[in-house]
Formats: sequence, C-alpha cells, structure tokens
Amino acid sequence: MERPTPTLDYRKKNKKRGGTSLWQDAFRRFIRNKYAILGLVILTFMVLFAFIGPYFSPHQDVPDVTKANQPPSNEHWLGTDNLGRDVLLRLMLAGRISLTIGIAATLILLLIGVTLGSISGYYGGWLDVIIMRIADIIYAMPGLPILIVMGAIMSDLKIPPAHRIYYVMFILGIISWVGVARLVRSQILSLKEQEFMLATEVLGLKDSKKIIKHLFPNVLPTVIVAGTLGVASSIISESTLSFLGLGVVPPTPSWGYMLSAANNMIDFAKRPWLWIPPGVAIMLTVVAINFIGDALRDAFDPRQKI
Amino acid sequence: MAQFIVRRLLQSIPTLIGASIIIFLIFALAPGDYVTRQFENPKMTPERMEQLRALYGLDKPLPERYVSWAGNMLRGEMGDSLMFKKPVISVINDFIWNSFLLGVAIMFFEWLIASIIGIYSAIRQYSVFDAIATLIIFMLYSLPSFFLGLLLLKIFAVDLRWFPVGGMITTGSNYTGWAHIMDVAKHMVLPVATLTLISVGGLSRYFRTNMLEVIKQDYIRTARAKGLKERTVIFKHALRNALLPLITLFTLEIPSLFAGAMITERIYNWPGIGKVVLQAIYVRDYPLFLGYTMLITVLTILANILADVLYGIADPRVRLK
Amino acid sequence: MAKNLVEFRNLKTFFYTEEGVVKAVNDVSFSIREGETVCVVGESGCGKSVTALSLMRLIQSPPGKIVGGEIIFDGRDILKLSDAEMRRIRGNEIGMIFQEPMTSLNPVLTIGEQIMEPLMVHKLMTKKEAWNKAIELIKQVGIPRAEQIMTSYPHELSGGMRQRIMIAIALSCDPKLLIADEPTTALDVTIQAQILDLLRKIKQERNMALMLITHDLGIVAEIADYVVVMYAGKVIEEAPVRELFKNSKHPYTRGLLKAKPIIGQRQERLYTIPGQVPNPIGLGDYCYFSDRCEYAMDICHQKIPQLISDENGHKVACWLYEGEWKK
Amino acid sequence: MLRKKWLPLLVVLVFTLSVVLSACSKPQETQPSEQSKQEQTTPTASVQDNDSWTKAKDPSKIPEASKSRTDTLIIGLHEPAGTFNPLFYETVYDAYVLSAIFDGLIEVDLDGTYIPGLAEKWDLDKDNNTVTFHLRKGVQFSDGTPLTAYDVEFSYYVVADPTYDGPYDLAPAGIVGFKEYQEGNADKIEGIKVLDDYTIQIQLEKLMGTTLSDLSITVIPKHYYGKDFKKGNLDGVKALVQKPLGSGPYVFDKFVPGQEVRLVANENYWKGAPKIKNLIFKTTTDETAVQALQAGETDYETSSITANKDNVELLESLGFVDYALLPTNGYGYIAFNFYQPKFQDVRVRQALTYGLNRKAIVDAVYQGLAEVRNVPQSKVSWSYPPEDEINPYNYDPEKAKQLLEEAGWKLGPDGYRYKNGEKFTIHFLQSTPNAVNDALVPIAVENYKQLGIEFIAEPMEFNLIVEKINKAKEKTFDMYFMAWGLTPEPDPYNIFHSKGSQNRNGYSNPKVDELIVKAREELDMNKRKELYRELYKALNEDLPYIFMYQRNDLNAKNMRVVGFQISSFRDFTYSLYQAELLQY
Repeated sequence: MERPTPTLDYRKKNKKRGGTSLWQDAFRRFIRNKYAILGLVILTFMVLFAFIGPYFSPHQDVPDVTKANQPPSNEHWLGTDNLGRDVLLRLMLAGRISLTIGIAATLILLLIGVTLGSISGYYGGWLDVIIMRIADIIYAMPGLPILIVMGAIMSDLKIPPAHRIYYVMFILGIISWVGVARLVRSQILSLKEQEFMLATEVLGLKDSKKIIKHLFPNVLPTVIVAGTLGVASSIISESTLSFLGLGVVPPTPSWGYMLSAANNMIDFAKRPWLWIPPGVAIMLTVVAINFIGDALRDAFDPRQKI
Repeated sequence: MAQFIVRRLLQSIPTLIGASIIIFLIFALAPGDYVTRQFENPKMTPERMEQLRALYGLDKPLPERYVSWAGNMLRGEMGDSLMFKKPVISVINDFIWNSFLLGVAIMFFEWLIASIIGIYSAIRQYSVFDAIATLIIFMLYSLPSFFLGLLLLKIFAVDLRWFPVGGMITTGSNYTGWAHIMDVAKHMVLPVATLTLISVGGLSRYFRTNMLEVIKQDYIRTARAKGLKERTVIFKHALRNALLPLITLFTLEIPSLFAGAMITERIYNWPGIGKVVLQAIYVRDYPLFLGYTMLITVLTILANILADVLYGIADPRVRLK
Repeated sequence: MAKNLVEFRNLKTFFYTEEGVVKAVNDVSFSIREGETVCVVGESGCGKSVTALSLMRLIQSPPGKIVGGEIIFDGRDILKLSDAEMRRIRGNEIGMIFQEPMTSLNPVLTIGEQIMEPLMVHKLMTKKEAWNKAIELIKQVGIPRAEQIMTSYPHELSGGMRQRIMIAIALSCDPKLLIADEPTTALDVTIQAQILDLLRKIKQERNMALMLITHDLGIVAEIADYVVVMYAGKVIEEAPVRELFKNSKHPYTRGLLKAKPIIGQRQERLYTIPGQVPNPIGLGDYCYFSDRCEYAMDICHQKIPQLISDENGHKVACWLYEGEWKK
Repeated sequence: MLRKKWLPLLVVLVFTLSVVLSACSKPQETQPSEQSKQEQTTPTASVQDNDSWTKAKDPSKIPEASKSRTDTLIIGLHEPAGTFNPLFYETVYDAYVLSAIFDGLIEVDLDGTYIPGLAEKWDLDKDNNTVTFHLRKGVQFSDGTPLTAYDVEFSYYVVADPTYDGPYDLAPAGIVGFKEYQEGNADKIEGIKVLDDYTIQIQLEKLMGTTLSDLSITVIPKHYYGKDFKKGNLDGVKALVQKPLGSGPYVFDKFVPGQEVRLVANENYWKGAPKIKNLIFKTTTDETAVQALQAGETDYETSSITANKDNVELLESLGFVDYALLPTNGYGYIAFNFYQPKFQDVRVRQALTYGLNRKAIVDAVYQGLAEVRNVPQSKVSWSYPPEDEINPYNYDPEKAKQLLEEAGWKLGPDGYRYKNGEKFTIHFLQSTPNAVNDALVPIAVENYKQLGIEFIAEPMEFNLIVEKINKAKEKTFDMYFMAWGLTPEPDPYNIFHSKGSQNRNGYSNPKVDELIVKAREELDMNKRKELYRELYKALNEDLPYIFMYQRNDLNAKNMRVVGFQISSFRDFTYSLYQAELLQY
C-alpha cells in the first residue's frame, strides 16, 4: 500500500505547540489568573483615583476653618478635616505621594537587596563576608537618628522641601535592603548545590548569566513577597518620616500623614471619616499589589502547567 | 563548626569597630546636643550653656570624645545617662527586661499564628480560607502600629474594660509571685495583640510562599507514596524544608526582642527600653543612646552568626566553609 | 497462571485545564498477575505514568481527577477505599519508585530516617528494629558501608545509589506490587543494567509483581513477562513479551520496534515514526494514530478501534485486524 | 538578674491563660449598683475646692475601681525621668513629685505674688543691698531633724558649685563673692552669712525687683546630702538622687521605673499632717489620660490632657469629673529674624500680623479654648496691661496690603510683591510634630498668598531649629513658631533686652531696653505695675514677635477628691496636704 499523504489538518492542529519563552508563558498564565485581574483592576483604579481624581473635585485644598470637622455630606462626600479641607480631595492628592513612595522605595529596596544578596550568596568568600558585614552594620543601625541627620543635611544643602520626598525614597531603599539580601542569599546558598547549577557550570556560562537566567527565577517567589510587603511598609513609614521633616511638606498630604492625624481617642470615636478613608486606601493598594504578586509568582513557576 | 564560629567572631570585631564609629558619628552629627534642649528654660543663659557643655565634655573635638567613649566601652563602662543622671547600665537594666518580656510573647504568638495561617493557606491555595486570610492579613499589615494600638485600646480597655488602660502593673499593687505574673500578663494582652496582629501578616506570607514551593517537590510525592499520614507529610517533610529560609527571618528578629517597640510602648505606657531610647534620641542623651545601640549591634552580629550556623545545621547541603 | 493482582477496568483519568479537558488515561483496561512483570510502554505523554499514579491514587486534584472505571487490587476496588485504607496500602502493599532519583529523596532528612519511616508506620517496628531492617535493606540493594549510608544525606550519594535507596524504601514493607515509573531513564547505561539486575533478583526472591513503566524497548525485552503498549491515553496492544517482539500487529508498535537500533545491523538513518503525538485536548472518535499511520483507512479516521484478542491472548486495537479487513 | 530569667517564659504561658480567662469571663464590674436605698448623703469636706473648678454632679457614675481606694490618691503624669533631687530635676514629672517631698523658702500665692514658705518673713534692705530671711521655727525634715539656716546655706552652696549641672542659675542674682567661688579658689561665698539657726542674710551687689525670685530655692537637708560634700564634688549629693529626704507633706517610699512613684504621708508636716495616707504618681500618656480617669485608674490628671473643646466635652460627659481651665503660664509666638533687612521696618511686621488670621489658627487647634494675645504676658498676671490700651491687630488683609505698599513692597506681574528686585518670600522653620504648626502653616500659606507673599514651610526636628536660631546671623531662615514659659516674675530681660541671653534673633529697641531695666530694678509693686504697663504697650506697638495665643491648662479630677485650691501660678501640689477623699 502506498503511503497516504498526511492530511492538512494535521499540521494546523499541532502548530499551537510552538516553543514559547518563559516570559510569554508567564504572561499568558498571569492574564488567566482571576486574582491577578482583580489586583490589576484595583491598582489601576487607585492610580486613576490619585492622579486623575483631583481634576474632578469641585473643591480646592484650601483651609477654611468655618467648615472644620464636618461629617460626610453631599457637598463633602467624605466630610472635612480640622482645617475645613475636603477629605476626599486630600485623599486623592495623598495617593500621588503614597503610591510613588510605596512603589519606588520598594523597587530600590529590591534592586539593591537582590543584587547584593545574590552576589554574596553565589560568590561567597571574602565578597560575601564584606557584603554581609556591611549588612550587619546597616541592620544594627538605628533608623531614627540617621533620618534626623538626613533631615539636617538636606536642609543645610538647601534642598527645597517639596523635592525631599524623592530623596526620602532613596534613603528608605538604602536602609531597608538588608532583610531581602539575607533571604536571597540563604536561598541561593542552597540552590547553588543543586544539579542544574552544575549543568550551567558545565556549559561554561558567564556568572552574570547564571545568576540572572538560572538562579533568579528560583528566587523570584521570595523576592515578590518581600516586594509586596515592602510597598505596604514604605507607605506607612512615610508617615513617620513626615514627622521628622523628611516626608511630605504640609499642606500636601499623604495617606500615612492623614492616618497619623487621627491619633487621639476623640477622633476615633467622633470623626471616623478622618481615619477610615486613608486606612482603606492603603489597604486596597496593598491587597491589590499582593494579589498581583501572588499571581506573578504562580505565573513564573514553570511546574505550574495549567 | 567551632572553627567557623571562631572565624566569624573574629570577623565581627572590625564590624563592631566600624559600627561604633558610624553610630558615634551619626549621632554626634545630629543637630543640637543635650544642652540645647534647655532652650526653653528662661533661666538658661548662653554662658551657663557653655559651662554645662564643658561639664558634659561636649566641647571637646569629636575624635577625642570618640576615643574616650570607646575606651570606656571596652572596659564595660558606659558612663552616666544625662537624662536619668545614673549609670547607663542600670537604666538599661531597669527597662530592657520589660521589653524583652513583651518581645518574647510577641515572637511566640507571631510565629505560632503565622505558621498556622501560612501553611493552611498554602495547602488550600486559592480556597476561601486563603482569600479571607490574605484580606485580613493585609488589612492589618496596612495599619500603622499606633493606629491599631489606639483602636484596640479603645475597644477592649475603655469600652469593654476587659484589660487595663496601660502600664505594666496595677497601680499601687505590690503583688508577689503568682499574683504578680497574672497581673503583668493581664497588662500584656493588648500590647502583644497589637504587635502580633501587625507582624503576623508578613511572616505568614513567607510561610505560604515557601510551603507552596516545597509542596510541589518530588520528595513530597515520595512521602505520600510511602503511605504516610497527610499531617506527617506536611508538618515533617514539607515544613522542615519550608522553614530553611525562615531561619534567617527568625534570627533577624532576635535583636528586636531587646530593641523594644517604641510606638506601642508609648501608647500602652509599657515601661520598655524603646520608649526611653526614643526620648534619649530627642534629648540627645549620647551615653544612654550609644550604649544601647552598641548593645543592639552586638546582639545583631551574634544573631547573624547564629543564623548562618543554624542554617548550616538545618540544611545539610550548605557546607560550612 | 497465577491470580490477577491488579485489574484496570475502563480507567478514565482526566485533567481539567484552562485550555480544555486532557484525557490523559482514556478507558484503559489491563491486568497484572501476581509475580508477573508487566511493562507499560509508550512515548512520553501517552498516559503510562498517570495510570500508575491513578493506581496509587496520587493524582493531584485539582487539576486531575479519576472520572471513571475501576482498579481492582488484590480483590478490592482502590477507588472506593477511604483515604485511611488507601494509606495502609501505599508503601505497604504497593511500593513505587520514580524517574528522578535526584529530587525524590528529602534533602534535609538522613537516608536512614527515610527508609525507617514506612517500617515504623506500617510494620509498627521500634526504632531499633527499623534501624537494623534498614541496614539489611541497604545491603540487599547492593550498597556497601550500609551503616555509614544510614547517617548520610541524599546530596552525598550518586544518582544510582539514590535510586537503589528508593528501591530499598519501596521494598521495605515487602509489597505485593512494585511500580517503577521509568526507574533508569535518568541513569547512565551501566547503572541502568545494575538496577535492572537488582529488580529481577528481587522479583524472583519475593515473587513480587512488577509494573515497569518505560519508553525503552531494550529494557522491555530484558525484563518484561507481559507488555502493554499505550498511545495517547489508550492501550493499543498488549501481549506476552516474546509474542509481541516476534509478530507485533499494531503499526505503532511495529514502528517502535523498527526505530530501535540493533547492534550489528548497519543503517544510515534510523527509522522514525513521522509526526508527533497528537494534542491530548479535544481528541474525537477516531484512531489517534491514524494521522501518522501508513495504513490509515477511512474507518480509522471515523471510529475508535476496540481492543480484540486473538487465539493466544494477543490483543490489539486496530482496524487492520478487525472483521473483514483481516489480512 | 537571675530571678527575671524564668519570668518571661512563665509569663508567656500564663499570658495565654489570661487571654482565654479574661476573654470569656464576664467583666467583673457590674453596672454601678443602684444607689443604696438610704437617702444619698453628700459628704462634706473640711477644705473646699476653690472656684476655678467646674464641679461634676453625678456621683453615681464614679467607677468602682476608684471607689475601692479609700486611703490612696493616684495622680497621672507623663515624661518620667526619676531624678528625685529638687536642685537637679529637669522634667515636669519630677518637679511635681519633688514639690510633694520638699518645701521652698518662698511660696507663690493664687494671684502670683510671693508669700511666706519656710521663710516666715524677709527684710529687703535697699541701702546696703541685703536680703535677710527669717526661717519658721519648729520645722522638721521627715526624719525628725530640725530645719535650720545651715540647710538653706548648704542648698545655696550646692547650686553655686562649679560642677553643678542642674537647672538653677544663681549668677543673675549677683551675690557678692559668687564669681570668686565659681571661678576662683575661694572656698566660701562672702555674700552668704548665717546669722543664727533661723536667720540667713544674703549680701548682693545690687538689690533689684527680681532679686527675690532669683534667690528663691528649695531647701535640702545638709545632714543627709552633705555628708562628704566639699567644693567641686557633688557626687555624694547625686548618689542620693533615687532616695530623696525632704520636709514636704509626703515622704518618698518607692519608685518603679517608667511606671509610678509611691509616697506616704509625713505625719509631722509643719502645715499639719496630710489627710490622705498614700500618694502615687502614675505615668499616663496624652492618648490615654482621659481614659485612665474614666476607667478609675487615676484620680487626678494634669499635664497630659490638651485643653480643647473635645476633651472638655468628653470630661463633662463622664459625669463624675471636676475640671479646671486655667490660663497657661506661657504664650505662643512667631519670631522674626531681625538680621533679615525686610523685618527691620515695623510696618512690615504690623502688616504680617494684620494679614494672618490668628483666630482661625487658634480655633482650629484649641476649638475656642485659647485666646489670641498681643502682649508677651499672661492675662491673669498682675503686670497685664488694661485690654483697651492694646492694639488687637484683628485680621484685616486690606490694612496689611496698605502697610506693605507704604513699606515699598510693590505687587509684581506674578502676583507676588517685590522691593528693589527682591521677592517677598518667608522661609518658615516648622518644628514637627506640633499640632499648632499643622494648623498654622496651611492657613499662613493661604493668607500670605493673598497679600502677595510666598510662604515656604520647612519641617524639621526641634533640635535642628534651635541650632539654626542660635546662628540667626547666617540668615538661613525668616520666621519660626515657638512658645515661651512665664514665671510669676514678669521681667522679660533675657528675651527682649538687646543684650538678653535668649534674644537670639537680633531684636533691639532702646526705648524697650530702658523700660525693662527700670522695671526690673524698681522694688515698689505699684511703680513696677505702671512701668510694665508702659513696656507692654511699647512691645505691642513694636511687635518683636507676631504674638499668637495664650492657651489653657486643663486639670481634671475624680469628684470624690476635694480640697484643691489652684490657679495659673499655684499648682495642685501646694494643696496636697489639705486634700481629702470623700466616700460616696
């Protein structure tokens, strides 16, 4: 019997199985994860709320003591604060600061932490010793005095108060990379022993390629968790920084600052509209970033074949 | 192993010196000193201030002050606190154990609850429990400690009167033995609850991620193929591996046991070292602050050595070079 | 012949993924007799491992689920058993070893501890008895310095030694059936031979049934009593080993046999079966091999062939041997 | 140390127990039981509260916890330091505790004038510039040793010691021989002479109106603190910091660091034995002070509660709390940096005062419980000038613009004012955290923008601001907000005189200088009153500061505690010996 020619549909059916890189695969899985979508929706809403919202507000962020401490009304949807300013408008303006800080500080934190962590974990030897000892010193360093000194230096250098917030993000990153670095290092220490790393050795890959292509995806889950937690803590620590004159310059608000304004029993009981909105805003952002983080981690896990 | 520890201890000496120099410099650079705090006292004339600065030795050049301070430190002599007018060591001793007590309780509950939530939400990934737990955790995680502290205080101490408003012992009481412990425990409930709720979130996320990683491994399938109970598979085989990276986190927390939670101690009036050091920073009480920070630095270095040693023991693959 | 130890009856195990339902094991039936070595052969992705995992009820759900059929083991239907009863069988009456020895042992527990575990759980041995039994087992699987191995960790052993340890663990409770899911694929040839000798020696000593999953026909020839060939989730041919090698019927099996290099026979290019295994999702009512089959006829594209047996029990699912088409 | 080792572990276990126990156990306090059937007697006390108190009316609301305390009074304070020596203390907490343990030579009456304390009477001899104190006889320290002039002399010698680093400063008093003792090698102060056991005479270079307040000192026992005392060695005195011994109404019992100080009544107190046996000073915080009173954990709260409408309404709602609103001894102000040329012109200073809505700021923070001030003195002080003679500078943007125009600051195209090319910007040092600044900055930004002035606030930590103020000459700032504390002695030499030690921003006005010196040297009260009236009018006119406000101090107490006669000048510690606990 002569050989029948393979039918056309055969080729069509198998095309889809073409090779897809980890990133494309991850993206496809990421989009399909319903938590990721929820996270993205909330985050985009918060970003729009913060950056576009103020243009729609009828009010100006101007103190007017006659309208102080009014509960939510249809004129002021979230009521007014002790200087008579519209809480909703301030919440939006505050979003701009808090979101930028939260995300920027965390990126810096991760960048430094992961690079140093993987270098010291991978190379070991004297390099590891130096990096880890520096980490010890920074970790033991009391945060508060450093920030006070930073405040002093910045005012001596005549840095305009409004720009300080960006320097602050950098400082936040510099101070808090130690935790991530140690976590990444300890993971790399055990990963280094695994067979697939011996394989990369055999292939003669450059060290940087080994770290980025092979080790990094395995460390990604921890890094993502540290990232999501980093955003939350940066947003909150920004409020303590404002106290030290490093954070937000009044009258521009930030979520942390609005929350700290409600630090007495009476505001708790009598004026919940002062502290509930910023609290909810921070929580929504943090939860959204966490869902995205979770989804990212699952998406990048090749074993997850679904 | 011993050789490794000794080498690490030797390595920590330059770290200690480096840290002491940096800390001394930073705090000396901070504007103002103990005397400028008297700014508001109308009787304080500039000549008087200069006199006081000389008395406290604040007028000597920085290097000289550092050398005399470091010299004393080596002899274990931390000098007198300017604020309390008594030896730094006795000031620290008065307060640090209260912070330690709080720290131990917090750490105990934090790790207990975080592990349970973390593991359970890993096993039931994307289940209803996992979603609710995530939501609650991040609700708590996004609240600053002073905020949650005041909230709990209002509900449980003022409205329901289940727990005292603040302090460590009932005023005027001189209980001893068991009654004293019960009294202190009753006062600890709210501060511990505040800090545990805040910190449990982060830790449980790490537990969950590590567990998710480990559950997918082949040796878990082998364990199940051996016919072991699910509990054994999870808590013996999976947890042991998931705990490895957390050792680092655990040892990082040890120094904070002594550091004291400045804000929470202030709200609950807990006589911990945190509140005192916060005041020392503002008042620029150099001896007290420097003494305390060096103590924490030493603890951190020891904790880090412990971390690497523990890691070597727990993970046989990591050879202690 | 001996009694049937394991009977798969119309087993269906599907995986529910976003892209659709993957019918990994699609209406599979065959049986394993006591003391017999059955080799399940097929390309990767044909459902042989899933069949074994279904027997051990180790299918991870979600996404996987056993949707139909029965698995009778030693007279009891595995699928009806409670978790607790199933646990008493796993590791005790059925042992299993896997393909990847490198990652199949727990990196943080000592070898001894991992061997003793099933002994203490199933045979309720004390630590002392379990320790001695473990040393004996290590010796049985041919690893020298057993005491020292007991206290060492998996990463200190080579791949071959780790597979031997896996075998020791699986055999610890004298199981009636040992499932070996491609035990030697990850090992080099010399170690492969040692492992197969070990399996054959153990099988004879203990009159234990062995279900060996492989894609290497060399191994099948060496160790199998009976062979089951699977393709895209279905059994397409099964027969005693000599019968299958001498006159294999199904075009796919013949293709497999032709593809195997034979020492001494000079060939410029090895024969390969054209095309690839079809995408498991959305497989319809037609012979799955029809796209790649030289002898594919219209019927092959329209209806799934059933498994029919000839006079000496040689079963095949192919329209070539059905009714009027018989050659 | 060892005893504390096992404590943490045990406490942790018990702690879990207590969580479970207390969580499910019903709160012990039943609702306040119905008033017993017999008619509700309102017990009377021998000494009533003075009229500063707004009395509560509902004894049924008194919490059980406080009712059960029959012989103990608990006072809530914050910022504990525990330096219990009247010559070395630095925090308010320690000052209150010490005034219960020690007595001063001179006491301050309700209206701020000096009245006899340990010194029965004193003669001011203008001609040969001497002050002679005649001590009260029969006064004993709590260990029974009689208090004599030698103890007073000893107290002066401690404060005059070259190594003394406490808050007192005898230099301004100008005692003869003081400088030689301080710097030189004299081992005696010539000007201090003990005439007999109960009289001591101080020889001054020049007797002035302020001398009495400069010489006022708390007396510490020589036999107890002076054992191995000699010039230049105060260690003996400092070692007893934690074990004070005084002549006051209460005796030190126990100090639990960071939590409380326990005192017991001094039976042979010279004003009569106190009626309440135990006194405890307990640490409370701003956030929880009112709640501590509400829960009955404290009986008296003073420095922890901010005087604003919210707190007052809350205290009233409790029903069982008496509260007293007393004008604070101090005032808030915004200072100008006179080294900046633009502030040399009084019209600019007046314009900035007219142009700032000070009432809005004060109301935002204290909700009506603080008044705008235009002179650096408390309303209740004898030296406060008549209200109608002071310019109130009510908020009037138009007048402010007019003054700015006069001063030559013309409106530029961008809406800001310029004068010979320099834009009018105010660089404001904002200390954080500070409730007033949080309200002041936003309002100032708006108000001054309307005047065409750019107001830039730079938040920074308190110490950094002090550092910059000390270097005002470097012109790194224009204005800052702070507050001054006042003493019964009105003399503002240090602050407003050109050579005043605290006058760091370069303010100087010859007329003001002359008036200050004349007023502080005048001995006759009426003449001083007249001189200060003129001085304050001049300051009100010249505006060295934008005077902001005088707020109130809030004292709150459980109604079962009575006998407190207090004012801005005489705090609650002077009434401790006569206080009583009523049984409701």
